[in-house]
Amino acid sequence: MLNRLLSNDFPRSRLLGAILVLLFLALAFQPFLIPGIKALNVAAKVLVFIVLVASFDLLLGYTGIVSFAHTMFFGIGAYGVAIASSRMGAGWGAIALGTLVALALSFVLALAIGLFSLRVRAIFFSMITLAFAAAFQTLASQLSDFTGGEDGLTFRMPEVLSPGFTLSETPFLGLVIDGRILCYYLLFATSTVLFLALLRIVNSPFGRVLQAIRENEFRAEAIGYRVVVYRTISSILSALFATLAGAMLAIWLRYNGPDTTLSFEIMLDVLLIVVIGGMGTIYGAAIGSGLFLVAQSYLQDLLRLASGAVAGLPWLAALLSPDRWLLWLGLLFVLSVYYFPTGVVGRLRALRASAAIRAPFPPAAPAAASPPTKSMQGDYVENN
Amino acid sequence: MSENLLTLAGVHTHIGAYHILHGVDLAVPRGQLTMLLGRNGAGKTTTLRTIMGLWRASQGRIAFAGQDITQAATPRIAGLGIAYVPENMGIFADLTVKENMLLAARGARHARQMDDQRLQWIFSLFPAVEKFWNHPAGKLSGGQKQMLAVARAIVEPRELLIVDEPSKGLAPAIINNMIEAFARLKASGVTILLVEQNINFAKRLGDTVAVMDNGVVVHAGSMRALAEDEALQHELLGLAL
Amino acid sequence: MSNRKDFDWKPLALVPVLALLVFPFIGSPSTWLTLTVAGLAMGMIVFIIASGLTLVFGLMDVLNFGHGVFIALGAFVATSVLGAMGDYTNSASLWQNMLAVLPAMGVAMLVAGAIGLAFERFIVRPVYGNHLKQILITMGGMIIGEELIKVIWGPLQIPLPLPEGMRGTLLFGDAAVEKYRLIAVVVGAIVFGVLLWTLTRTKIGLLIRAGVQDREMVEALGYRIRVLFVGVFMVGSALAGLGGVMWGLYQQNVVPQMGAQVNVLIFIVLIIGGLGSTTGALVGALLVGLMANYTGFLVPKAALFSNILLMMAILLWRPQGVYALSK
Amino acid sequence: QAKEIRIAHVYSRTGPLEAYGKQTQTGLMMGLDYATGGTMSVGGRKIVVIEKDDQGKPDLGKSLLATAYSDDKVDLAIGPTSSGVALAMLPVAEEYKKILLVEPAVADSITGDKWNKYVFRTGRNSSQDAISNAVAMDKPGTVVATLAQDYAFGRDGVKAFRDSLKNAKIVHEEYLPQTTTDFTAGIQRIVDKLKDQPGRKVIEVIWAGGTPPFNALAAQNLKTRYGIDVFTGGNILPAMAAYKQFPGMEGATYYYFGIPKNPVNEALVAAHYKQFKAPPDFFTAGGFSAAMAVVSALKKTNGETGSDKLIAAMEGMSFDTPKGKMTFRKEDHQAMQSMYHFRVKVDPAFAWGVPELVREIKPDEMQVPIRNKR
Amino acid sequence: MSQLATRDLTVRFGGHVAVNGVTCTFEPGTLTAIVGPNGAGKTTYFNLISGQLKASAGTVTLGGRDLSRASASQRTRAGLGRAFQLTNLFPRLTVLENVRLAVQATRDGAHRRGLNLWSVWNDHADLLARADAILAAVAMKEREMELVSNLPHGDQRKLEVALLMALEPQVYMFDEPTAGMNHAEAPVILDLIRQLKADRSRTILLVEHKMDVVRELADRIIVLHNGTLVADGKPAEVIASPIVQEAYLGLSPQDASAQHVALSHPNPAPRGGGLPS
Ligand SMILES: Nc1ncnc2c1ncn2[C@@H]1O[C@H](COP(=O)(O)OP(=O)(O)OP(=O)(O)O)[C@@H](O)[C@H]1O
Ligand SMILES: Nc1ncnc2c1ncn2[C@@H]1O[C@H](COP(=O)(O)OP(=O)(O)OP(=O)(O)O)[C@@H](O)[C@H]1O
Ligand SMILES: [Mg+2]
Ligand SMILES: [Mg+2]
Repeated sequence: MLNRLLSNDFPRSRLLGAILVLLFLALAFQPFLIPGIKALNVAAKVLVFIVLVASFDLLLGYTGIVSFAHTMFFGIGAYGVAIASSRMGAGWGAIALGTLVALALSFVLALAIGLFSLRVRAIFFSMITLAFAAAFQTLASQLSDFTGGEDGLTFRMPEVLSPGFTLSETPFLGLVIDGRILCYYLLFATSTVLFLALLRIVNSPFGRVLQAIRENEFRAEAIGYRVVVYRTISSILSALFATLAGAMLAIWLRYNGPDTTLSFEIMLDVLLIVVIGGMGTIYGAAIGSGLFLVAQSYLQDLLRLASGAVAGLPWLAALLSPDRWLLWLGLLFVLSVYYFPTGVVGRLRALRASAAIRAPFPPAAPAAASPPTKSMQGDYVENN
Repeated sequence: MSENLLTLAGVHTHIGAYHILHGVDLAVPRGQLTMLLGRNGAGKTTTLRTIMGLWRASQGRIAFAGQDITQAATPRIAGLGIAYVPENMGIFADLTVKENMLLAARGARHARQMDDQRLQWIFSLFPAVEKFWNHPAGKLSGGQKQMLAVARAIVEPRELLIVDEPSKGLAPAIINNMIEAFARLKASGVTILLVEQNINFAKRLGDTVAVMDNGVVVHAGSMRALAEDEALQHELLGLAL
Repeated sequence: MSNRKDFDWKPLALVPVLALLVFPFIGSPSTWLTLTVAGLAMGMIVFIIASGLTLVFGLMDVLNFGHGVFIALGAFVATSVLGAMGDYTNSASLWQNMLAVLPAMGVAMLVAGAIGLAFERFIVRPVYGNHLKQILITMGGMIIGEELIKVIWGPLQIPLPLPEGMRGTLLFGDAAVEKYRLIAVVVGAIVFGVLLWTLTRTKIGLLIRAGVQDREMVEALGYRIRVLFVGVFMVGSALAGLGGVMWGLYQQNVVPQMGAQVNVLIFIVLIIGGLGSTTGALVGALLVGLMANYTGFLVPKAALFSNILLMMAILLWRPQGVYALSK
Repeated sequence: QAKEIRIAHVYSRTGPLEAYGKQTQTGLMMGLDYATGGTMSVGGRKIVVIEKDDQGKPDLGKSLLATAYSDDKVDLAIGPTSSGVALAMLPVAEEYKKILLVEPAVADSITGDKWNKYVFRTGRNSSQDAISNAVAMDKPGTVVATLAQDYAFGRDGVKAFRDSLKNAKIVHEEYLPQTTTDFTAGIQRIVDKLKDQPGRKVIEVIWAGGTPPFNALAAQNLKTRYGIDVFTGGNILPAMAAYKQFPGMEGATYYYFGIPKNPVNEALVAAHYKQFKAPPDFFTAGGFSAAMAVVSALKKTNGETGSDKLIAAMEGMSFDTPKGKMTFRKEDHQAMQSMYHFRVKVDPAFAWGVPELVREIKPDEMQVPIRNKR
Repeated sequence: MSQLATRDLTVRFGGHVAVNGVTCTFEPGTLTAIVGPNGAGKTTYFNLISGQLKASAGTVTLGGRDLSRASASQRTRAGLGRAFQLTNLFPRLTVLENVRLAVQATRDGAHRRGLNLWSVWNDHADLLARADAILAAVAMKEREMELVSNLPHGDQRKLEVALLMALEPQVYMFDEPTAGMNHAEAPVILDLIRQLKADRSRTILLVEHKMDVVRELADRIIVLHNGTLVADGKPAEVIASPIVQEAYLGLSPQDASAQHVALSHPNPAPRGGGLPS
């Protein structure tokens, strides 16, 4: 049963398994564990990011495509719900319609991008997506009649999901179950289902082919896989999941604007989470999201304490100033690419020699040990 | 004649978590051609790479011309007068054949400054090098690349020439040329260390021989002695030469 | 590069062709001249800020998303240097101004180069040969760099006034050309010339390109590639610093985010030019500069997307950019 | 001892508007200090300010405000820096039924169609900016071309400006992308439209953040070549460095430390010089005004912080600020305030072009429309 | 019977004609060796047949079906399988996974060639079993869990052949399968090729420079020289022909009688000048 749910892709490390179970339980009982709006907001964001990051990992870690336009789909999902809800008024119909239209739009765009990506070199592609993402964000703020421009859209959700709604006045386990809590559990369920679906996809025969294409596109084509088709499907799938994540975010925030879902900063966060968690492991998305968002939300508080402690040393205090939280995040970023090339998940798995299990993808050997030999990776010279 | 230009004593090499060489002892006598034989995966390539400093020896000592090079950096090792042809040929695919050659000619800043006489000799051995002089090296055929790799190693005189499987993929006519080239080089005083699977090659050229298995040298001696002792061949290489 | 027997003129010809094509739509010759000269000069400035990245990418195959930080750094250093040389900048004599601007450029290039050294050592070195990691880690580097600039110079916008003698316009009939842009053309031409010469006339270019493909082999040939890589990266960073000074003086103010702001623009230039080609970067920059002015004048709504449209059009013509390196 | 009065200040401590946000915070603290006579308490209750960094992100601002109201139990909130953040925050104030005093976000809709009764604003809105500029230049025989950023703020600003011009005539509206760095084409278009017009020729620049077009305009020597003048609003001091190139440029500003003559402003300038060895700026004055508003309201309620009490106290309330007297209009809770028609003088002692007062534009000279629905 | 045929197959690179109007048919049940000097166009010919390169002119047909416009993957699925001269594998996947992917690639039906998004990969036990069997056949079973990038060169060559086996094509194209393989290992591959030969429905093309191997295995030899097909026939005849003797084996006509010596004990035939002093 668990086997089927996890698509036979077990954490393969006791510690990793324990962390995942802990994360799951923490998210499942969050409203009862830590009271307060801030904690609930962080937890909800973790749920959304698990889906968003996992969908990006399908593209980056499994297919080897570096796209900076992923937030575009995230934004489309959020705008879908936002525009439908603000035009049609609060209601499930608006959510459903908005999500569907967004999915359709994402599908078309991802298809176009997927086909386009084959015309240009991989590295070109990532720079081009960067330009596109920027243009799309500008477009979203230009179409202000639709999107509310820079200011974004504030809208309402169906009664049951609104903070004003309460299930019953009597607290359950010390907590009054209001619309916000219900909304949280809606996200929780959606996130769990989508996560398991992605886990299944990467462990399907299709997922394996994606990895083969990532490793050696030329050879994959030569043994009979139509790279175009697989790549395009992967782009589309990852776009669709990101769209759903966007819809989830909009439902939770009851607000959407260009900075909220389309900004480059979000893209950076997503990249960072993938790296910290471990590329090419869907579990990494979950762990990374958990770690990163909690750190991000409480980093400033932490820094405030730290800079207070070293107030005597002006230089250090300036560096530790809570205003410079990004500095530390950037440092974390660099260090994790440096020291955790395989992320938390890769590290934990490596702790345990995985020889006994039929593990088709043990973590790659540390990059430092084997300098890249051109004949084994990258652009293949077709002759011979 | 029996002075050793290169000696390895008890060399161990680790690659990541793997322990590949388990104490290699090897002596390459000056002015002679030494063959390094052994089945696939015996550790021949690893030995050569360790000599060049491309892997670090974790134990043991490597000396070249009286100098300890165990911990030296690759450029310094090469600078002492060693030319190396790696197993994967190390062709710079995006550069032209000419540029590949020019890089190996350390003294020359332009193609014009390369030793023309020597070039002509190389062209006569490996006609493809001349024919594709201005073509990107990546477009060469497999055998042509192999020719370029060897040509590049001999573009300037060096004291020691280390070659990993020079004959693979070459047509018989070119193999002959290559054997000829190594013989000439040896005659001019160059010391040569070859890893080779082609038995004719080994028998015709080898002065001394070392056979590796499982990361150690299991036999060392003169080529002639090995060639005459069929039982030993069977034991070491699983075949008769 | 040396097997470029016959030079490919087509991309270079695009620039005058574009200028001539739009002429009938603009109508007035003086307006056309103003737009064209301003656009070309803008292209030169863009070329200067992009040149360092082209160099680093073309030779070392390192995609430095943190390039923008060096641009910002150069500009901030310039504010400090020029701020301390008020006498020279307030003078109306161009020569006096030069005495302030040239040292500012020099110091900016030195500082950017030195920081480039550290950047190479701590950020880029572990990820040579791996584009994905390069993208990630240099982005991390960019965040850190930007924040450090804020720590040193503060998060505020700092004015960087153009020295007196470089202000104003020169009139050609009814067409006006800013003096500063002409200065930029000169600087850009010098950068272009030096780069091209180093890359095509010396062995350094060859060595580095070879080192990118197979670093071990270059070392086995006896070259200390690491030193070369560091050197090239430093030069690339220094050029970015120079670009920062030029850009800062053009904008006359600097903000820590300025590097990130020009990143997309530089990438577009590089893509149009063909990754790593210096001539390509020049053509790309000139085209971008012209296109921006022409669309800005003719169809302002489209100006926002003019770069992207231009890039798409070029990629449809040559998917690898106008001057693709052999690949 | 009575319970403390908790105030949240949600603003951009970091992010693109970091510079503005920090000024507001400085002004707010100075203002509270001044208004409470250095005691930092009203009606025996201590005032505590809790800072929250919205990083310029609306979603974050929204959740921070909710956190402040519910977890931190603040009595009222001040901020934020950006209009986008403010608009996302408005419904939160309504949900929690607590006051949000907007400062310095400028979008009209904050006190317009997105307004709710918990929202007050001490900052000026875009209309006030635009109208004051119109009032400053509105003379018969003037032809105007506007130059603004192509997004809602720019377009709304031009619209408000156009609506309040009575005598001058707009002949061209040029909108450029927010991120424009090369203004050649835009200026060329304006020049082509203006240069052959009769009468006084003016370009009205409505520009916020980014790279303003002043350097480009100055470089073109429009005054000598075509007799074209440039008009614009005020800005923070570093941005006014560019004004140095326009001696004689006119416009209307929200605040410049040398302009208003009143005790409150003198106190602000003195305190600021004392602490920072520099004059207060645009947003410092705003923060100070917000503090004055809060303390005045609390004094009226005697330190009580019930939202209904506060609203009752604040509607129609007048209070002193560095800009003189402001009044919260009953209808939409927008603070009515003076603006200043200035002319730039170049003074080598200052790093920026110094705006000198031409005349104070009193609130009743500006018909600021009421756009909210109650 | 599915017969492979090329007609006027030509490819130009700039001015250089690498394969020049090669017309040839290959019958099932025969092993054809393709020999020729380095750079003669053998690999390029393979590339044209298997679709890695687009021909400038000419056609490729398999069993009468025209494949000239088909992509490489389509041709593989139509039954053209090929191994590469320079190893070209999935370096960061395990040996087993490399083979399993190849097995899966041509399986239709339930496997849908891997276009199956909703089953778990190791549910398909039949594929794994097949991959295991192939690895056993090339004597690599004990290394199946290793990453390909860690394999020594010789084992990578064997894996290259294993991947071709896994495709079970109609036409097997081997490009110097034993290059860089030692004398203990090469027989494993040669045995495999012999077994394939026994299956009379398969067509086998073999590029090989080792003449003893060619002589033993080939039913027929064709010779390419400068991209042109210059000889075609029974091994003994072809090897004896002057063009092979001279252009390929590097023997002057006088040496022709001593060819068997040359083949097993290559005789240096110095050309050009000696090493300059
Ligand atoms: N990068 C690496 N990581 C891990 N193991 C390696 C690596 N390179 C080589 N090995 C292992 O080291 C052993 C020796 O390999 P080596 O390449 O030296 O053999 P060889 O004698 O040259 O074989 P061949 O004749 O096939 O070229 C092999 O078992 C191989 O698996
Ligand atoms: N993509 C290409 N561009 C330009 N020239 C090419 C290309 N591919 C092959 N060639 C040329 O075509 C010729 C034939 O090459 P091919 O690889 O087919 O030779 P081959 O017969 O397989 O030789 P070998 O025995 O050395 O492998 C060579 O001269 C090579 O340089
Ligand atoms: Mg080897
Ligand atoms: Mg070949």
